[in-house]
Amino acid sequence: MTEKPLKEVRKLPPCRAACPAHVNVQAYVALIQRGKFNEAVEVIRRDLPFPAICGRVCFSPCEDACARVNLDQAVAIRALKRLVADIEREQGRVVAQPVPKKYSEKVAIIGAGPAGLTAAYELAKLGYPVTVFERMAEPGGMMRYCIPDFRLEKFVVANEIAYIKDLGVEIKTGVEFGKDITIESLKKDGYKAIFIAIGTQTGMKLNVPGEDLEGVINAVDFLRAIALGKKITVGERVAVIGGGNTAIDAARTAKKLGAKEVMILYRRSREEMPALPHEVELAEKDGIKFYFLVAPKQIIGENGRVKAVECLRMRLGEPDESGRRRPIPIAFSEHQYEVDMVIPALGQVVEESVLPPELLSKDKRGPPLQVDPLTLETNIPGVFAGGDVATGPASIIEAVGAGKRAAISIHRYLRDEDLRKDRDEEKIEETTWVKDWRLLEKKERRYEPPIEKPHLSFEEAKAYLEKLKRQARFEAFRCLGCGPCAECLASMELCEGDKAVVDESKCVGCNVCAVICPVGAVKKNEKGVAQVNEELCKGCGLCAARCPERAISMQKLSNEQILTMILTALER
Amino acid sequence: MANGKVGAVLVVGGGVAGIQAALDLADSGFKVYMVDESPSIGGVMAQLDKTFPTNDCSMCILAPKLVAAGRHPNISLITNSEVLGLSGEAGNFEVKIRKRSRYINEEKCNGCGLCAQKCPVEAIDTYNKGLTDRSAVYVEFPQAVPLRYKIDREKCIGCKTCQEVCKANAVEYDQKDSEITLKVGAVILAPGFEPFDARLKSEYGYGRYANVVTSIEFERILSASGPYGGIVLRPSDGEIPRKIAFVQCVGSRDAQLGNLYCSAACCMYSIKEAIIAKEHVPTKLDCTIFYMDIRAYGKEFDAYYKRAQEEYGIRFVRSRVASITEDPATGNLFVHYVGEDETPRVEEFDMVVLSTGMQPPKNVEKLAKALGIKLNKYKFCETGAFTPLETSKPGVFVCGAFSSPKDIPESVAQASGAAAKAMAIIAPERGKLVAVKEYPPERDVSQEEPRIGVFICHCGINIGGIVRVPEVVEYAKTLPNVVYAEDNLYTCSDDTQKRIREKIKEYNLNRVVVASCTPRTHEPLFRETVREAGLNPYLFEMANIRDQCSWVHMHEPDAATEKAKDLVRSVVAKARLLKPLKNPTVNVTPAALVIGGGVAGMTAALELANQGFEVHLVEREKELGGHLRKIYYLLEGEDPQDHLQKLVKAVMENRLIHVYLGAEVVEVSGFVGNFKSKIRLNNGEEKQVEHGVVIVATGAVEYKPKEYLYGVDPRVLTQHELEEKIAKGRFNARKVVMIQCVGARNEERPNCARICCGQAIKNALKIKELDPDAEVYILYKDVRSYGFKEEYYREAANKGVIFINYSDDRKPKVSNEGGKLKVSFYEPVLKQEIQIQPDIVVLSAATIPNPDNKRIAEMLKVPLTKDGFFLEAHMKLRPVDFQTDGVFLCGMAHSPKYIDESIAQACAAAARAATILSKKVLEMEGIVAKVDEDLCSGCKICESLCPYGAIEMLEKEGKTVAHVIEALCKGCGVCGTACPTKAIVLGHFTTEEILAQVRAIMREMEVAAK
Amino acid sequence: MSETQKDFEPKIVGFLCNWCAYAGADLAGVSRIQYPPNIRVIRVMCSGRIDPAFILEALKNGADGVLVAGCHLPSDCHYLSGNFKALRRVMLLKKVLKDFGIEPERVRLEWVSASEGDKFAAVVRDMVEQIKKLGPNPLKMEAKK
Amino acid sequence: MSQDSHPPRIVCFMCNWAFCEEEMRIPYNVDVIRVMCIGRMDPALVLETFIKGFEGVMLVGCKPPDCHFVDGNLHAERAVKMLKKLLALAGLEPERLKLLLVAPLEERAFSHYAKEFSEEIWRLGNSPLKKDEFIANLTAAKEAASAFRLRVLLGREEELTEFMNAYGEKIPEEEFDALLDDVVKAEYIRYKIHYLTRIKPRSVKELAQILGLKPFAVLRHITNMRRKGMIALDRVEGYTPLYKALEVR
Repeated sequence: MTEKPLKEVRKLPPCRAACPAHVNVQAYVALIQRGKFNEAVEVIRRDLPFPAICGRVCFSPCEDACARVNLDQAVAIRALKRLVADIEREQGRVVAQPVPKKYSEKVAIIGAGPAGLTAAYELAKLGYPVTVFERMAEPGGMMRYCIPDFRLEKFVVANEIAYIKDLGVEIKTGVEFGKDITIESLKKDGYKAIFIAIGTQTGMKLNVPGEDLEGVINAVDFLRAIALGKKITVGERVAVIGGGNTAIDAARTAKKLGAKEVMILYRRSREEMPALPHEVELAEKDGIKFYFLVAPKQIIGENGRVKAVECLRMRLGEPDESGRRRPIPIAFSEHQYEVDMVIPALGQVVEESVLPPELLSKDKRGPPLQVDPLTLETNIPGVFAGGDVATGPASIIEAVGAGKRAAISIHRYLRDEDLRKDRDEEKIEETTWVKDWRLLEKKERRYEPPIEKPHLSFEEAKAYLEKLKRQARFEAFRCLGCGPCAECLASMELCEGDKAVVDESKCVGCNVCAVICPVGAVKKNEKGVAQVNEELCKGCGLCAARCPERAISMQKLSNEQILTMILTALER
Repeated sequence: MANGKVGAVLVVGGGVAGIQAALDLADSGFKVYMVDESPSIGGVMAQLDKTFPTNDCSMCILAPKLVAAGRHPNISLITNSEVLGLSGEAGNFEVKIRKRSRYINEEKCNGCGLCAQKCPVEAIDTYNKGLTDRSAVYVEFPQAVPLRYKIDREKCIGCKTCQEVCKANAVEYDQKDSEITLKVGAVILAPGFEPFDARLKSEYGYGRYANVVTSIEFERILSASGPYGGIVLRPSDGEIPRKIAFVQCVGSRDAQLGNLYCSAACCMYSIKEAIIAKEHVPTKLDCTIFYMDIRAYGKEFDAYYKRAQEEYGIRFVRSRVASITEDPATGNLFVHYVGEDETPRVEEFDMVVLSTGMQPPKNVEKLAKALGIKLNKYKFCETGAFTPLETSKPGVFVCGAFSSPKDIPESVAQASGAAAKAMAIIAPERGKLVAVKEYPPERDVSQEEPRIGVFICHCGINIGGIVRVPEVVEYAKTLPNVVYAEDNLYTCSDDTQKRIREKIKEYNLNRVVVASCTPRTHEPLFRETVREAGLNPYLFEMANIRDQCSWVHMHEPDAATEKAKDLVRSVVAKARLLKPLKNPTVNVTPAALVIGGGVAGMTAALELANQGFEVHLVEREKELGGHLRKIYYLLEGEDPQDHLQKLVKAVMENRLIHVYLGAEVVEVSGFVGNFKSKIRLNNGEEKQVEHGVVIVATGAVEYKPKEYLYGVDPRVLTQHELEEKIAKGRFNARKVVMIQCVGARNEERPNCARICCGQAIKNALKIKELDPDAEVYILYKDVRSYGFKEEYYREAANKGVIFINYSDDRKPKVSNEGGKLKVSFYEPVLKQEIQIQPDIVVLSAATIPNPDNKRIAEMLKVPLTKDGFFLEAHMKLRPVDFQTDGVFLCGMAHSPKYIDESIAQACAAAARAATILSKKVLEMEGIVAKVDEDLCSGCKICESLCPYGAIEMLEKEGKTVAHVIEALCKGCGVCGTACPTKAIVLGHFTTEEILAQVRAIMREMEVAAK
Repeated sequence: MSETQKDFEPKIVGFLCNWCAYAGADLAGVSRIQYPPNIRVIRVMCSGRIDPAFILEALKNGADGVLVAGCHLPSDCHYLSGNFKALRRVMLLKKVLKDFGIEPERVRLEWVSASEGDKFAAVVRDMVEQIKKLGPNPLKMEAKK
Repeated sequence: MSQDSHPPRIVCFMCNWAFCEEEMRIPYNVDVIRVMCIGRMDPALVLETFIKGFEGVMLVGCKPPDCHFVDGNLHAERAVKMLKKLLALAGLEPERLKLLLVAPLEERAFSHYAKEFSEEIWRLGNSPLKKDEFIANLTAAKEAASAFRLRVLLGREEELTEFMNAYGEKIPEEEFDALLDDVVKAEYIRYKIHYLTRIKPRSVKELAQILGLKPFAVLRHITNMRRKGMIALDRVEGYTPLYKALEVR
């Protein structure tokens, strides 16, 4: 039973609708319920090439949208994804088979970050010969160079990328776009479509006096240097400026490298911090101090080295266009922090120099690249752009989403189909069928990923893994299964989306079915006869069992069908 | 409301009496509000299976009246309600009524019955006296009016199934009781009676033994629509009983319980139940009735009693049943009674029916307090001997069993009487509050091609669930001349009526066919709608595809659909040939001719005069009074002579009443509304009068006995002669023997003369009053002192009057042995012949028909009974009407009766007459016969066949031709069928129309009309 | 019974008087008493209105049976004596039918009161059985030849 | 259904989410039929299973609150409670029907419960009913379970006892049970009468004797069956009317 393509299934459960990559959460959670961990990974991989990575670092919009939030707590979707991906990597690693080349047109992807690799992954699966050009020594982009090891182990990244390579994607590292290759050179080399996904590598400047003193290093360069293994001496007292995940990573890395005291200065309040709350807690646990509503005015140096940072107190005004409240400095509130190292972590920007001038958008305020938000086309035909380079710094999962959309556009461009036809993303409706919350019971979360890696003997590890698996399955049972039949492949023949059918001549309109149906899928229409809403009906069959006139039957698993099963069982 | 009077009447109680009063008032131009406690009208009569003495099916004669009351524009039914209070005075009352909630919206509900079919809860069916169950949402019986369902709030568990399945979404669980106040001019109480609760006679075991049932339960057992489908079964084991015992006077004539009165109707309905039981059982069944006196006092009752004994072999045992015990193994019952010969006896029966008496309605005190009326010691409504219809409060009248236990004919007569009394008060307001309907001008369709519209009903799923209605609609469209066809969820609902009117205009239809339920209940409704759309109402026909198709072929939807198509095709074929028919109208002379000036004649004349109608009162004697002149005192103590004087004075002084003494009516011609009569006056001249109605009140005369030495020995008198002697003080006998049933209950006159027992007891008590130690013996066959007169029978016995029973084969003998008067008779208890020498012998001579009846009957062309009294239209429900319209009957001319009963009948006759006199023009039914004079050969066959004398032979250009008096023609069509040259055609059922129907049914393809 | 008889569905025309027989048929409906659908009813005001010509017309047009139903004798008739006249006419017609080669049993006269729903259904059931035994209307057979 | 010759034939209807381990060892004499939710089992179908020949029926669903369809298991519970009453009326041991509600990822394997249940059934031995009596009673029970009024009450039980009825009141549990009891008993008896009078018209006495009821109770049922068009008088023999079943629409 193949999974129904997205455009047919307009109504998605909230989690899948919220995920930029539309990962079929409900399906893999249902598989986990059954303990079918490998099949679960396979389902994830259909939409997302990086299950393990996202299982660790994704900001999980799916959990925020999870319907269960109305009841107690969202289902631990990210944690479950991480567990199944790790189990698959540790126990039964699946080596991808190279996909036979169905098409001849060569596609060039510039940048081996999440966006580029996903586009390559998708196009490879479609049968295109894809080549990814990466400036750095290793592919992975932000995933490898920006996220510290304790959040995302390098071998995990390597492992996931290997899967993409096995599919037949050629990755050429050490090739710099704008220098070694340009759009014209690629076209000359026969690449019919180009996807620019170089992300945003350079950190944003503080633009305060004393920024270029010694001891001031941008967070991106700091983390990249460590990822490349360079030896970085860390000061006694380190101040990190900024509130995003990069700031937290930089602070915790600094702590781990021996800094005595590490503090984070953030100009807004704790609620507005873009970093994952879960990460902020870990930082606090590492002893990092947080100072809110402060912003650097200038960095004071002593003979060329940082000695202190002078900051101003802030208060929060009206929300700006990003929806977060604008910080306004309070006059004469200067105060100083004695530090010997300052790491600005304000976010990254695109290196415009690398990009050909005709791609750059005219108005400066918006994102640098001129890109069609839906089809990711640039103003050069055949050239597409996506990920952080088009949208500005964003999450990995959003980059993956962009990669997928790019792949579709490139595929249509090469097959010269209309790029825009029924691709409007917004029409995906979010449905949760829950009719009456009072009927549901609260169940607290049953699974949390271990904070520290336990040090266990082999046997202990085996038992520990079994315990984790059981907990994961119990957690999976908390999922309400919001969408229509989740094609969870649990039992193929049985619940292939069974639907109830009403025999209008028999129905007298007593409305018992509407009372019984847990999802409110069957209602009386204006003719006074019961009518089943195909999209909501989950095929449970309660209405058929209770219908006083026996006017409702199930399409696939009808009473007669069960009766024949009984009879065949008897002959056995 | 010129003089503060309101032209409306409140009728409390929807039984047969309430309905009759309401119909009479509504037909005479008054607004009627009828309040009934139960959800539908019909009262106890609706529960009966058959009625005596005609054995008519009770529902068949009651249903047309229910439907008439339900649909009458001037009658508003307020069911499921009770009267809270009454204020104001006669002519201008204000009544507060609480309308209890039905939990169903009365406007929306159209009685399709789906809710009751689907309701999961079963409750005791009180209508069927608990012998079976019904759903929690119910109507009492299928023909209920109004056919609106009610939810039994105690039983209903609120599962909302009925609300869901109801297509008219009429169920309202939050419906609350509501209070309404009405302005009325008069009030008529007809709340009926409450059957005696047989549990109080614990010795009979009712409630403990399954096979002991009350008489009304037995009616349900007998009824074809009852729980057992009309076969008599024993509730204990469903077997057909071999022997049934009927125990009389349960809860009546019972000093121990305080119910000293006799409930008047139980003897007769027990005999009827015994007869019908024998008919309703395929096996041999013997019935035994244990009685004290069989009180078959009414018209043709004794003949019925005799047929019960001889033809049906029903055994009558005169004895009071002591107790009943049960054999638990078989469920049979042992009746312990004292035999004729005073020996205690036990007899085994399969089943026992207790003839429970009548008691005042359950909440009578509350009602009495609310209305401010006095009750007598038995809590019935207090009335006077000469004012049987009036309560203690002026303007509030009473009729039916609420004033005293009585049978249906008396109730119906009292109902019409009370209507008359009410009319008298508010006569000037006649017609003011009545809805007068204007219709658009009638379109002439004679030149048009038939353009037929067909409306086919789903009736919820009653039809649509079985017959494929859309398929029938498509089929109807293929029929020639059908220009429009559609299906509706409920064709009888108001919004569909509006749709039909629109479609008639839109498609310029000139014929309408509706395929739905039975025309018997819905034809008037649709004819009204067709008329409101400007079409002649007779250009309409119905096909019955529910009661005679979908409901009876539920398992054969295909056959039912085919049948529905055939029925529609047949009715369309008839519709194609329909011609417009005009309702014949007759103008009415607002005057009445009353023949006979006795108490009945005078009362009727006065009532009509009080309503402003002119009356011609013709009395053969020289003075008014008739029989009343010879009555000097009454059992109830009031002075009849004083009432006679007052009555004569009122009649003579009333300027609307023309009295002709010593005069005789010699010729009456014409028909209802325009009679012309010749009266030969005292001085021999003849006077011609014109009038609209005739009231026959010729009274009756005392039988001059031939037996027991009457006329031979002066000491043998009749009761009247004795009364005159006592009144004139010429009475001095010390020893009196009275002999009952002289000249009655014999071969020649089988029926009882009803009033002689009362007279005998009256005179006996008078004698005892004058001389306490006088010896009075009464030799009787049955003492028939029914109703409250029973008390005086008991008083006489207590005062030493000796009652001795004699039977036909051992009649007493009166002889004159040597100047000594001797009476010898057989004493049943002592079992020996006894002789007495009384001073006088008094014969209770029967009251026999007025010898002049024969002449009057021929003159008015009205029938007589075998006994010679006048034969009314229907013994039970039309006691004061004749079969011929416009001629009415009251008093002893109908049959012997007491004075209060005569007065009640007189008022009734007045009310019935008023329904005609109150109209300037009388509209008759349109379906009448018409004669095609060229074809008529004058053979007179039709004239002889017509039961209504509606055909007369006329001379036209030298040829005798038949002519139909449209006013009298009832439209039965018998004449048309018999006419050899097919000269007579019955409207709406012409031969061509019926033949077209027959051909349409048989032939698949239909031939278009030329 | 010949083979055709088994699946031969007789067509019966019923002339019912409005006050008693038609009301009885309605009561059978109200009480949901099932009976075979072979009968098609034509309503007349009184059984006295049923003209022998109607019955002959029905038989001529292929009716396999004709039911005439009115009020019980002696006193049920709404028009006093209509049923007596129907009795006379149908008895006379039955004698004549023999000469036309039509079995008199095809025409049947029944008295049904307004409360005898069961009886009406039983009459229809019995009549359908009886006509099935008699077989189709001979006139129809000849017309076919 | 001989006791000694072979272990009892047992069928187990299992909800999709119960016992969803990889391999489920199923004992030889047990057959497992998967359904979407255990509430899905139509009571009439469960009785049909007995009629077809299974000696024991086990319904396996999820223990509250883990039912994937919110309250499918509670509906099943109510249906089984009613079915046990019907089985008792039909003369079959109610224990032959078992509702097992397990938590998802139940510790113990399914085979454990299956063995336990088949021992119970084995201990019950043959059912006391003779063959034709068994068919009669079970068919009557099945048809009673298909009666409109019984199924409406069963369907709305939760709504009426837990939330509120049309008048805004909550019907107390015992009151509703008593009502349901009466309805179950009445419908069973009526369909048993209907079954008995299908082939051969029978009298009230005869039916009372077969059903072990008092004749007046049977007569009362017959009046109600007449009202609903389920039965009609066939003929009268001597003084005894005989009734014949009518085909119910």
